[in-house]
Amino acid sequence: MDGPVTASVGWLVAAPLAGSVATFLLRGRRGASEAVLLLTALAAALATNGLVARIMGSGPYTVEIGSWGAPAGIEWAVDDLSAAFLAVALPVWIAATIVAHGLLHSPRSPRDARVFRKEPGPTARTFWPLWLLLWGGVNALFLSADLFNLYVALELAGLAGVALVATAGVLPALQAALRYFFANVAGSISFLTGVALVYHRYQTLDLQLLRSAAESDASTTVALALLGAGLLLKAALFPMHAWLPRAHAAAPAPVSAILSALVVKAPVYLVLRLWLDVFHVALPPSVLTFVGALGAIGIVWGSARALRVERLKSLIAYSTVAQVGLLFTAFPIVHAAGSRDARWGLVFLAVGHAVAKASMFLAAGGLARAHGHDRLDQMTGFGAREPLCTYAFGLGGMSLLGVPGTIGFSGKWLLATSGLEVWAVPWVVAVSASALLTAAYVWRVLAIAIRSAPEPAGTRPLARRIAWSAFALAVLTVALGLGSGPFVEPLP
Amino acid sequence: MSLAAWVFDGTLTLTLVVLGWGAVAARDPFTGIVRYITFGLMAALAWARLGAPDLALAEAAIGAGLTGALLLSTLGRMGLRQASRRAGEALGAAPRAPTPLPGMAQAWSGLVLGLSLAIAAVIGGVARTLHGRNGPGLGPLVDSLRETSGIDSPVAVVLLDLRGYDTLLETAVLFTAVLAVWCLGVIRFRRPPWPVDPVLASLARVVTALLVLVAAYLLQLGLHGPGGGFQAGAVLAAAGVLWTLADRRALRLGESRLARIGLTLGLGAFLVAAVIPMLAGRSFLTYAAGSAPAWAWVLETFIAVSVGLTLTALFMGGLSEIAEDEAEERAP
Amino acid sequence: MTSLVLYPLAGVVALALGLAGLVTRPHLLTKVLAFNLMATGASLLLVGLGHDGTASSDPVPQAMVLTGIVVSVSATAVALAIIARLSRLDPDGVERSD
Amino acid sequence: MVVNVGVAALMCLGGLFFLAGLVGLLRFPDVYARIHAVTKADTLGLGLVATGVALTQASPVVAVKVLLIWMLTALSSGAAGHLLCRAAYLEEVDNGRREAL
Amino acid sequence: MPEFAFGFAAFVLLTVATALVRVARGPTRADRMMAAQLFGTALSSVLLVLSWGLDRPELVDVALVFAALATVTMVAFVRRAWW
Repeated sequence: MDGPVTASVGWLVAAPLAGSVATFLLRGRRGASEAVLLLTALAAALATNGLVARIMGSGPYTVEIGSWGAPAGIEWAVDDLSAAFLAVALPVWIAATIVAHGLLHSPRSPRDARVFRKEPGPTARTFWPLWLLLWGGVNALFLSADLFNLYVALELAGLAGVALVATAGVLPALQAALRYFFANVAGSISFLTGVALVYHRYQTLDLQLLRSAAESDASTTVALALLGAGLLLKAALFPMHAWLPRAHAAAPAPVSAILSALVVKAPVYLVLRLWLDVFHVALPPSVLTFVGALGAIGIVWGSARALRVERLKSLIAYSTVAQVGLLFTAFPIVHAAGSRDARWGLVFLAVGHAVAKASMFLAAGGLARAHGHDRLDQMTGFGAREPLCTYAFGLGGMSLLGVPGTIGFSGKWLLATSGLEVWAVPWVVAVSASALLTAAYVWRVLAIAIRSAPEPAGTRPLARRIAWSAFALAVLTVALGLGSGPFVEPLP
Repeated sequence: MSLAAWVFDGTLTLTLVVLGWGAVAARDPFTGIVRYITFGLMAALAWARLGAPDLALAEAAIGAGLTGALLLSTLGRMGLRQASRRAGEALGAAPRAPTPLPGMAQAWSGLVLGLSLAIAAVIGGVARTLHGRNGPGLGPLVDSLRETSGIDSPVAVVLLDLRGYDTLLETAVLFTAVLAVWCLGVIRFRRPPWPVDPVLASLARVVTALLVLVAAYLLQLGLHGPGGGFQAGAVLAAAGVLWTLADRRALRLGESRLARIGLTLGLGAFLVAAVIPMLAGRSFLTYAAGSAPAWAWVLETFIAVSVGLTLTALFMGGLSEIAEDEAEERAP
Repeated sequence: MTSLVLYPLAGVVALALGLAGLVTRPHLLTKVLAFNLMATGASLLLVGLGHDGTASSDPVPQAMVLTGIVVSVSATAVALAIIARLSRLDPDGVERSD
Repeated sequence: MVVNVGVAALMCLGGLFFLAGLVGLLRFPDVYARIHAVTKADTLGLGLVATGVALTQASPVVAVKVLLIWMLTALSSGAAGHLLCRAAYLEEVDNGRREAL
Repeated sequence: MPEFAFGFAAFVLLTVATALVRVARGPTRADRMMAAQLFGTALSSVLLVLSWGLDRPELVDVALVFAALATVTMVAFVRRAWW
């Protein structure tokens, strides 16, 4: 039943975790980390490739871990939704890994955070193992079809994320890491409480069994609220967002990229999975209206803050708050339309944000490395000095605001058309209007970039692979946008 | 039976809740920690009462014992300021600077508490309807699969075979914690100015030896009844902590290659167990027929070693190298 | 109804008290205690709900809570390490709520 | 039956020692006296209970284990009393009524 | 037998829970710690009695861990946190 291709999904979890152990044990050997990272990426790429091919060929499938099968055992379930997220996660991981490597090993400036300063220091020792643990944890989140297993994976990804934020070692990073920690752990425990209620209500934790057993009653509603509240906290939906901008701004740039692109996306994916898929019948629609409204406020709040902050990375982090709001604003549309198009619209928005935001953060990391800081008022004219990073940031921004040809456009178009079909006008307006706010803060950065100014003292050239990785991801938003053409084609 | 049980359970749960709130509401963190330790002991008693001796063992060793030691040693790491605060408190001075608007702070606390209790009332209402209504859960299914698997203890068969993947990720979480603590660097203790007391030294020697024995005992229980790798590892860690506290030759866990291998033993063994079947074209973490007890034995042992080392490492704190940065960082 | 119903209910109360403490208490160590209280509360709910004194107790919640206890101590250790480092960099920040 | 009554009596006696520990802990005037009271009370209280339980055990292994628990507690309680008194002394606690640091 | 065990356990619990007033009152840290020590020992004896009364021999192991870990907490306090 389980062919080698099917079973190979396991490498998505096993390879990063094994890589983590290997980098930990082999530290200090020349080239060992590089070899391990390469092998991990290769294994993940092969597994992702096999998974996508299988989904395209024969549709959704499950893998029974330990061959027990639900309800006694745990299963991995792959369908088009999880495959989309996993397929996009892979290039993001690879690009971020290249940038992290570049920052760890290129000439360093004295003003960088400690993480990238000392060559053999403790951070270099712990960085790659933590990085790979986060990779494995995030993959486990997208694969798992078991509620309690999701809790463990959430804890793994959360703790590794906190640790990676703290690697910067300076005071703001530690404060941010601690806030992130408390938000994360409160979310996890809320989720766990929901798991407890679901288990005792349905006697199973398997999502596929729950889908067929789900009923609308008081205990299910309370359980869904608890599961959802935990996930929304982890996804930083307004007003539970306060932890995110600091953590994402204080972390080393490649870590910020992964946190914003993937670690925040996993809870969004899980809310989509649990509320609109597994427990679809049990969810009161008013909950989605409420969440959508919070999302709309989040768009305004996050964008407004992004327009005022002084640092580039803070700006991008507040943009994540706004974009997460946008994703939740789309939830009522998906629910009301109930169509495949609307669902794909949301998925396109989410994966588009993942790629675009990763490219923007990586570009920002490159710029911060080149300038020795990321204060916007002292970066005037960086477009001429670092054109590739600037293009990456700009293209990523275009995708966020939904310029035609990018994946962001495909998402918004699908949502708007299917929303209009069911007269979800306010939500469609909110989704469309978010583009204006996004344009404002993206333009704010680009205006600084293109203004001509003398080169500030202390600027240094950047390792090429850093800029190129960011740029490659930005190009990917366009490639995905063109690739998603067939979905957008059937115009109403 | 019924009345005595009600009195006992009522006393236990009430004490548990009061201690928990006392731990959180304490003004002085030391008082809070002591109350938390007693809360952990009560929780262990609650697990014993609920027919979960595995959890009682783990909670006693980890929840009360090691977490308590961790909290106390963090307090010790926090430096002079806290100590002087304490002195101030003993002399009757206000322990905390008054907030600008004390009324506001209290109103806010009250509001949050009220909201939390309202949420609790909702969950409690649901819990009340769910309690005992839905039968034995997955228990009978697990019982029937125990023979297929070959592992005797119901908890062990869930932990190592049926839901072994959870446990794999759990060992990864432990590994993450060590890395996180290490990357934060050494934070020195304010050591007492006098050497180790001879009574303490001999007590530590005896109890360390005893703890290792207890760990071995719990480990061998694990496949057939309550006990097992995690509990044994926790007790082993207690031995490591005691060893460290008695100022024996410091265990340099970060420097020793052997210790590093030991730290990853649990996760590594799980990964090997998971990957071998994949290479053979079977599903992740599928033990070959009949080999589950052998794997379980190996995994339990390796988990015990790596949990013991991990929790000891968490107690000891960061690697040494960052220490010299400290002065530099303190400068603005 | 047996007296065992008190345990999940106590778990829920502990969960709420922990949440309130996590939000309102200023001292960082107290916040760590609060989240541990929450975790124990959730665990009591998970195991306590399945145990009504008649059936033999269900091993699945027990295994899950065992995992939860180990995860909690890992998280606690990380938080405490960050707090200890913070207390060196910013001695006042440990007691300040923000 | 006789054994059970005897065991119950031993346990009740042990319980009384815990009560005595409580009184000592709450009513004694200074920290040294309180430590003194508690270490005696808990050693004896647990000792009596453990003896009672050990007497009822069919298997000698469990009985030995129970007595081991008692010995361990006696050891650690005694040492704890010493260590805490020493701590209090080095802290210059003057009979616990006034703390000078 | 279970009635006696439960009754006894409730009595001991109430007794030592009252003793925890010392944790709040102090005044020294040694006082607070001592109250916790008494509490731990009392819970060990509660476990022993329950193991006898409910016929659950595995609870003896739990009591053993209680006794062993009490030492660790105490030593951690003496060496790290009381001054």
